[in-house]
Amino acid sequence: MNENPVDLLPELCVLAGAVIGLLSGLFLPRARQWVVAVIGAAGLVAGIGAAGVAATRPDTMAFDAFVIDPITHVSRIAVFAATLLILGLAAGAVRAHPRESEFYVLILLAALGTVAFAAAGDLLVLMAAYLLASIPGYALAGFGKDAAGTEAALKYYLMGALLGIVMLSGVTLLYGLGRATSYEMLRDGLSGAPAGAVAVGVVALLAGLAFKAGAVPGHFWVPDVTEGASPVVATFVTTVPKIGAFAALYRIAGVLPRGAVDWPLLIAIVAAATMTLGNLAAFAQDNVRRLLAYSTISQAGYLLVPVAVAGRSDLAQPALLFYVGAYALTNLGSFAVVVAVGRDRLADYAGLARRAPLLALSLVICLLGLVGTPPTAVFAGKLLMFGAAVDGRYTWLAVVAVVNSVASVFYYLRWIVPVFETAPGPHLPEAGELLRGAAMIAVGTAVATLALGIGSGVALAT
Amino acid sequence: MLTLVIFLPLAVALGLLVLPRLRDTAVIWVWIGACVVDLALVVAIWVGYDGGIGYETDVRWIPSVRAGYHVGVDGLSLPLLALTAVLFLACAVFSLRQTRRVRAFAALFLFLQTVCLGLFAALDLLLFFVFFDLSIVGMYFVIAGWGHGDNVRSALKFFLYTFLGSLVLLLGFIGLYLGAEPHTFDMADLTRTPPLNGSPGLAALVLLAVGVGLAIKTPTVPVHTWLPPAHTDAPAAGSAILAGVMLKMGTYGFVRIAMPMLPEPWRRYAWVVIVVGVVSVLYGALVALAQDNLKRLIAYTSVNHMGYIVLAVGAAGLAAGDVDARRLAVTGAVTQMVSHGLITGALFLLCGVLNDRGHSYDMDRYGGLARVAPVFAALTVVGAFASLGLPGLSGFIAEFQIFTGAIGSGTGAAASAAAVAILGILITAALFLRVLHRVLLGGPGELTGGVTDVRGSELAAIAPLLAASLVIGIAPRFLLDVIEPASAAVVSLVAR
Amino acid sequence: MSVLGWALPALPLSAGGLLLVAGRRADRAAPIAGLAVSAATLLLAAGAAVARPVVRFPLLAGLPSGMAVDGLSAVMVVMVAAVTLAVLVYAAGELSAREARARFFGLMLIFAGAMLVTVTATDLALLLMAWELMGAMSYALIGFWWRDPGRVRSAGVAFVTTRAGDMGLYLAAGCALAGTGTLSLGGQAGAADPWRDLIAAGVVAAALGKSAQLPFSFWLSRAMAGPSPVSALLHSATMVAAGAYLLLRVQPLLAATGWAATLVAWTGAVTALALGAVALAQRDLKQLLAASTCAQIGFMVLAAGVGSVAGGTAQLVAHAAAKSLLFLGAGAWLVALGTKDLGGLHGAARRYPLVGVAFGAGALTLAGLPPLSLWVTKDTVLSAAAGRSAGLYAVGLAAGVLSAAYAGRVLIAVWRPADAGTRDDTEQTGTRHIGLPQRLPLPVLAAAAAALGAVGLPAIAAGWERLLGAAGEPRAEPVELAVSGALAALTLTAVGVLARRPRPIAAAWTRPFAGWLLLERAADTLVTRPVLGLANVLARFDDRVVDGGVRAVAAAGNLAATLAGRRVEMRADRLVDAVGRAARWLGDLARRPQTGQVHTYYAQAAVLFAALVLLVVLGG
Amino acid sequence: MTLEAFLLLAAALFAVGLYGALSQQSIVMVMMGLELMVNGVIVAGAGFWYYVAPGSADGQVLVLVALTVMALEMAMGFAVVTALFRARDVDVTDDAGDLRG
Amino acid sequence: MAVTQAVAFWALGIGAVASGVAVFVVDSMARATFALLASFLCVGVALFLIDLHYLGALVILMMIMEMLIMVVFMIMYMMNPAGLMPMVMVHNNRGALVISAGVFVALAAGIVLTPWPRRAGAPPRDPTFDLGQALMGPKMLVMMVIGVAILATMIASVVLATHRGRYDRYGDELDGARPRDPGGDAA
Repeated sequence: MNENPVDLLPELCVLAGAVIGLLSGLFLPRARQWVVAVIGAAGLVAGIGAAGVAATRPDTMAFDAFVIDPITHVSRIAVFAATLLILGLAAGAVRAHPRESEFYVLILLAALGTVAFAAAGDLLVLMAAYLLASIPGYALAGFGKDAAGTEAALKYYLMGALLGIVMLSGVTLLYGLGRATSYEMLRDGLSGAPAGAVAVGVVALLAGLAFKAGAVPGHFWVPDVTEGASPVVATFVTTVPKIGAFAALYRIAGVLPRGAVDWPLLIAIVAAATMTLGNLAAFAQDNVRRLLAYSTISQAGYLLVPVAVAGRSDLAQPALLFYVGAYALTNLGSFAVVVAVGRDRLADYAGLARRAPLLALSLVICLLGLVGTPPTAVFAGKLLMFGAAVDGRYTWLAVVAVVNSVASVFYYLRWIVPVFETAPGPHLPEAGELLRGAAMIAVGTAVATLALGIGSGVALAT
Repeated sequence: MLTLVIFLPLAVALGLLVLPRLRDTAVIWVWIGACVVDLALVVAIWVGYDGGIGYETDVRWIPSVRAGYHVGVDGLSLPLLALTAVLFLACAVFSLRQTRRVRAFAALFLFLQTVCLGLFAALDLLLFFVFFDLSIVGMYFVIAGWGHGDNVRSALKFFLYTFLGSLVLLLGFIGLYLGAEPHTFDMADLTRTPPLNGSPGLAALVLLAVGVGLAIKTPTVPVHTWLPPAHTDAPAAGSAILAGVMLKMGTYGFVRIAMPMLPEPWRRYAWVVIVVGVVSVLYGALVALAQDNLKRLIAYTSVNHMGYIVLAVGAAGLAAGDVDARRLAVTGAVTQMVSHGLITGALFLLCGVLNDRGHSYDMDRYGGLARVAPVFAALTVVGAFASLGLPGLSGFIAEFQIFTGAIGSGTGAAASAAAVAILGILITAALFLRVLHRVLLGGPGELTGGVTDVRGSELAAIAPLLAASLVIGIAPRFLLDVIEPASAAVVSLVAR
Repeated sequence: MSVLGWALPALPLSAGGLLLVAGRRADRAAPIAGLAVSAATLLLAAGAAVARPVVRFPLLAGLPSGMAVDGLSAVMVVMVAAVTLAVLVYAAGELSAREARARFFGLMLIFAGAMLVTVTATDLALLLMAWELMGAMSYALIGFWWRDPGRVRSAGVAFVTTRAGDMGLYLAAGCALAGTGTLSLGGQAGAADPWRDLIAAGVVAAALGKSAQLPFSFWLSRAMAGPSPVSALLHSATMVAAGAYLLLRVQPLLAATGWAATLVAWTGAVTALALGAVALAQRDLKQLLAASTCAQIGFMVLAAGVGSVAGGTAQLVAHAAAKSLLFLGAGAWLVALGTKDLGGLHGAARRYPLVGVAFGAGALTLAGLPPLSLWVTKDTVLSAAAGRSAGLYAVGLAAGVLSAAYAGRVLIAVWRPADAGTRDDTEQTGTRHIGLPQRLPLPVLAAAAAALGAVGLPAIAAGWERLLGAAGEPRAEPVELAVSGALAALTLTAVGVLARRPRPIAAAWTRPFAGWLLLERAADTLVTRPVLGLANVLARFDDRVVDGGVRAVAAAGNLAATLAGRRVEMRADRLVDAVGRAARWLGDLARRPQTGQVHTYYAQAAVLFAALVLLVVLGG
Repeated sequence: MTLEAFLLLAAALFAVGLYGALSQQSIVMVMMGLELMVNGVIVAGAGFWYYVAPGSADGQVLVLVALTVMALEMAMGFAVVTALFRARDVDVTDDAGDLRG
Repeated sequence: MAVTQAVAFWALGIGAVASGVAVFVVDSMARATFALLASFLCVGVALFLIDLHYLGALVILMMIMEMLIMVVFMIMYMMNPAGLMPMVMVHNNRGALVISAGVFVALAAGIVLTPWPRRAGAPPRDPTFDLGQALMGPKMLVMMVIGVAILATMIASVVLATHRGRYDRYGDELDGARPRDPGGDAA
């Protein structure tokens, strides 16, 4: 077995960043805790670098349970990069908070858990990673300790706990049927197992994954947490864990024996339900964060499409990986605008284009990106997703996705329209009151979505 | 060279956005300058074009799905590129008096120009689609941002409707991609070896998706209802571009994508296309006849005019027909795209003049405008006659070829359909005369007093469009020489 | 040579175009320029008639176009150019400086130029272009005084009606391509079935429409709304003549189909008879002349039907001279006396004797009085008709009697002394003055109208037939000539006698004739109203039904706009829509599970997962 | 004493715990329900280990993980309850329902 | 032996379920806590029956600790600890009953009907040694991740549960010589 810690260098970098950050946070004056953010960022940058180097090496398996393959590479880079941006967003928002350094550390740990979730090659690692990825999230959700934040934390926690336990029971059941917990052995072990029991185990396992992915029926926490928690945390919990969840889902799709469970149909139904529910519920939202929350649910539905056709189309994997990255970037950009503006009502965005044209443009690019307008990155992702669905003989799912994409235009436009009104809303902050850092990140991500869309060939080639 | 043509406007747009302090007039002059340069480049391309696919650029873009930045011009795209450059220049000149958020307006139009040029030059399905979709986004903002009346709703309707069409089109493209062996989005490859040759059912479905997507954009009956409100509430320049250039994206798609890449199902379902075309012709004309709103009326005549094109491309798909006649029909269709762009562009700009003065499109509130605005009246008369297909103007050249080609192909279906469609020109004649009578001639109406004649910039924008129509109407060879080889190619491709 | 071929139509067309573009700035120079161009065109036409230029050029792929002057065309171009010049000379006098003379002369030149192209075109595409252009110019000229809604409407009726016929040419062009692979005018007689029949049908429809034959005749009545010179040109050398010309040109095609020739012959004959009666019933001089045009063109159409190209062409030329003369005379009186009512014009000829004499010559020609031209030409046609069918001959003869009758009526009306019925200024304020330019063309035209009867002389007739390539066609027998001449003379006498009785010949039975056989009302009832009704229904259908499904989307969009604070009140009246409500309802439904209560989330999640399990277990 | 017996016991504990999680208003009681569910998982995991795959220690590790899950989730649960109680002075889920729709 | 084992198992099983049910039946939270503890104890003992001595002991010890903490919490929040007031705090009781009963019935049916895999291999002599081997071998990563998760839990619970941090106690510059705690004498 391979127990070379160098294979886990990216994770170790981030862990080191977290630990060093935690320790130094203990000795830093309150106003200078940003140093922790710098340390964490350094860890993330090192992690990204290490992941980039690792991506050039052949696929391997570390510690018998940590798969290192393109999925892991992409997940690592996406998670760490997204976390890096979120650190940037947070740096302005939680400045000089008594728990500022803990905030950064928790984010780093959650990111670490997400990567482990994505790379897990063993159900038990998956379960442990679930804990690691979730627990900091609960704390982050309640970080503000206000009424809404704590309620969000409670809901997040209760949903996470229940679905985690259901997932654990699924793990147990699959273990009992397959005599092992590692994917490789399960692949053989499950092939002769009774189909019904495998199906129950898979669905139970799906519970935890759906929770992390924000997919039906594990989506209930998404809107409430997104609205209740602070915007930065909302950004984090709707962006980063999904990356890990879809990677894990895709891996599990490869574990299941053909014929035992109609996995494609199961995921397709979940996907269709997720995207439809997310879109419908987003229609009449007045709160931009709730709107974005439902938008992330519908995006999760689209992301499930390549998972459904995993193994049935060569396009499935590139579609998933690209879409995940594109989604993370675009979603982050939209939330960054919310962080920068600091307002939740749709009407409060009236006249943003006048006051902060670049920020408004970024918002438009990100929202249209979420719609799937070329040449943004999500378009390329959606294209691959449609292609994978049609190629995998799930054309009906592609059609459902198309209809949903069109329907989603509604609520994105509901946000875009007031932005271009001439009269600024009464609650719109002055140009000077916008969070500069967040605004810069918003603009940067908007540019990056365009660049990633136009340069999607380069991204897909690697 | 071609890439420069395509992206020059975008570069200028970005420059306009970035450059901090430019006065509004200066912005528009920069805009006009960019359009002039672009037009000059297109003319240079036209002059230098010598058959086949010219000015080709093929750069890998998304190699994993074999999509590339592949652009080039041929006899189908060159006229439309030229049309695009001309119309955008006209709109820029027309907007000299624009005062509302000029910089954004100019940037948006330059962006749209890049999009439209890119679409017509694209030789890759994905690239085509990118531009197709972006055109919707750009036009949405034009309507929502600078429109009038119920513009937000119209813009939304436009966006949703055409966006749905574009996604259906995307599904069709994906079908083409997956049907090709090896999988590719490259139009040249797809044209060379039509995909899905072995599976007629799938090919028919793909054609359905592509056809519906393009039909919505074209638009044909019954998926045309986004058009009237979008036009009515759009600013004049926006309407001109929407009708003049963007409707062509649909019909261009038929000759560029649907026919050469899906020849077998196209032939099989040509009769459907023909029926849709004929219905569009008659329906569009009749509904236009009943309109009181001038802009809506012109919008419906667009449905009618696009119907001729659809009829022609349908007739070209009836393989039993005479080859030369079918070529004539396709040539007519492409000519009609150019012609309609010029004429309708001019008419919409004229509508803009009217609305600028009277703030209404209601024809019954005007009357006798020839007295107070003789130049406006003269331009409108020329535009109206051009639109109703008067010989000597471009519409006739196009429609005559379409009718003659469709009937002359000799198949009973095409001939009878075209014979019925001829009724369209009669109804169009009647309705345009009604327009002239209600708006220009006769006694003055309630709003006539406030109408002043066209100003210099407006005249400079509109007159060249009509002059171009006149030139094509009298001496069409320079245009037809370019189109004919391409339409011959299309006909031979669809016959495979 | 081809330069001449190009120059002949190009000169008036381009000069006209320039005048139009110049607009009111050129008003002063327009008459001079127009006359100069017109004169030059006449010279060119004469040259072309001699030199017979041929022009070929590519127009559409594989379908070359061209113009050529053969015998028939030679006659036509000279006639067109000459009449145009004459009319323009008159117009230079009639149109005051206040009028938009540049527009008028420009349109007239283009009108004539289009006619020149029409008569020289060798293929259907070019023919159709010129043909339709002529229609458009007629519209612009009839509606010249556009401030008057009635005149404009008349122009519209004229244009739409003729264009309805023109659709036939579009059809014919397509069928020609299908039948012969070319659009050449000459070769269509050899087209394959069924294309030949379709071509013939299309051409006949177009020609009948243009020539105001039954059932299209009514537009010619409306065409009187234009200035008199317009009527003079439109009724003689252009427009209506174009239809007759086309039929004469494609006579072999008509003959080849069999049915088409018969149909055309009978249409012509019946039109001649019916519209002759209409003319007789008119009280308005110009309306009378208009109806008589239809009737006279009927003889040409009859000629084409019975294969008398020489006779038909002669009739065309002679009628052009006579009719332009009559219209110019009527126009001169209208300007001077302000009336065109037959009663009001009593004594007009005596007040302006030159005009009266010339007009009288024209009227006598129209009456078919020997030895004037129409007497000969009409009989040439009729004798050919007699060879085909006795019925045709009889109808034609009766029509000839009617033309003598209405000509006589006119003649007597203007020449009788002024009496109680004389009224000036019923239409407009007269100028009491007829200028030199207005008078100048009249004698010339009168001489032509009278002298063209020479084609009846055997020697000249042979040359004429050779010119037209129509050797061997039947000529009028002396007996027939004598009969018709006698009939004409008798009729004139009878009319003169009747006119002495004070009571006019108004009666119930004349009302349909006075009203142009109610053709327009019929067209209005049978075509226009239903089409407009259909259009309205479809427009409503489009708004309510076709757009309905889409409106759902819009409704939800409106909801969105409402909620975003864009629009406070819902426009329920327009947007209440089941699907829109459904979308909203679904949106609410989708939010209902999100109760905010964790235990309901738990329960829902549990149930949903159970359902998924069930689905997978049962489905797998 | 068979695998089925262990599993039935596990199922019973799981179901009882689920009932508690669904029905209890007090957050702490909900947590108890969750613990009972984990309890069932422990039984099932141990049963599977013993009756299906005693050769490898995967089952034991699974039980260990289950125990950790329980402990960590409970620790977080208490922390969340504390925070909630401080912020809103409530300890039942029904009173934390402001975020909805 | 087997019979004794079986009897013991069933007794423990019934005990575990019964005390589990009792958790939600008794009318005081303290009693509920002890019922829960009882349930866990039964399970812990049951583990001994299948040779899992280490895990059984772990369950028992951990649960005792946890329940003690829970009692402390209940006292903190005054959740009617001693059963002084009757406590019925349920919602959606019928739905919960139906769902959980349905789940149990379905699971039981599945358990009975499913042809479970046959045993492969035999229980080792010392399962605890096996466990240790696995944790140091193929399952090392699990423990590593769990270790980080425990760290995260510590930080997270501290962040959530304590409202006074180091800056409250030592000042924003952390230069306070001694902690300033409520009730304590900071000076």
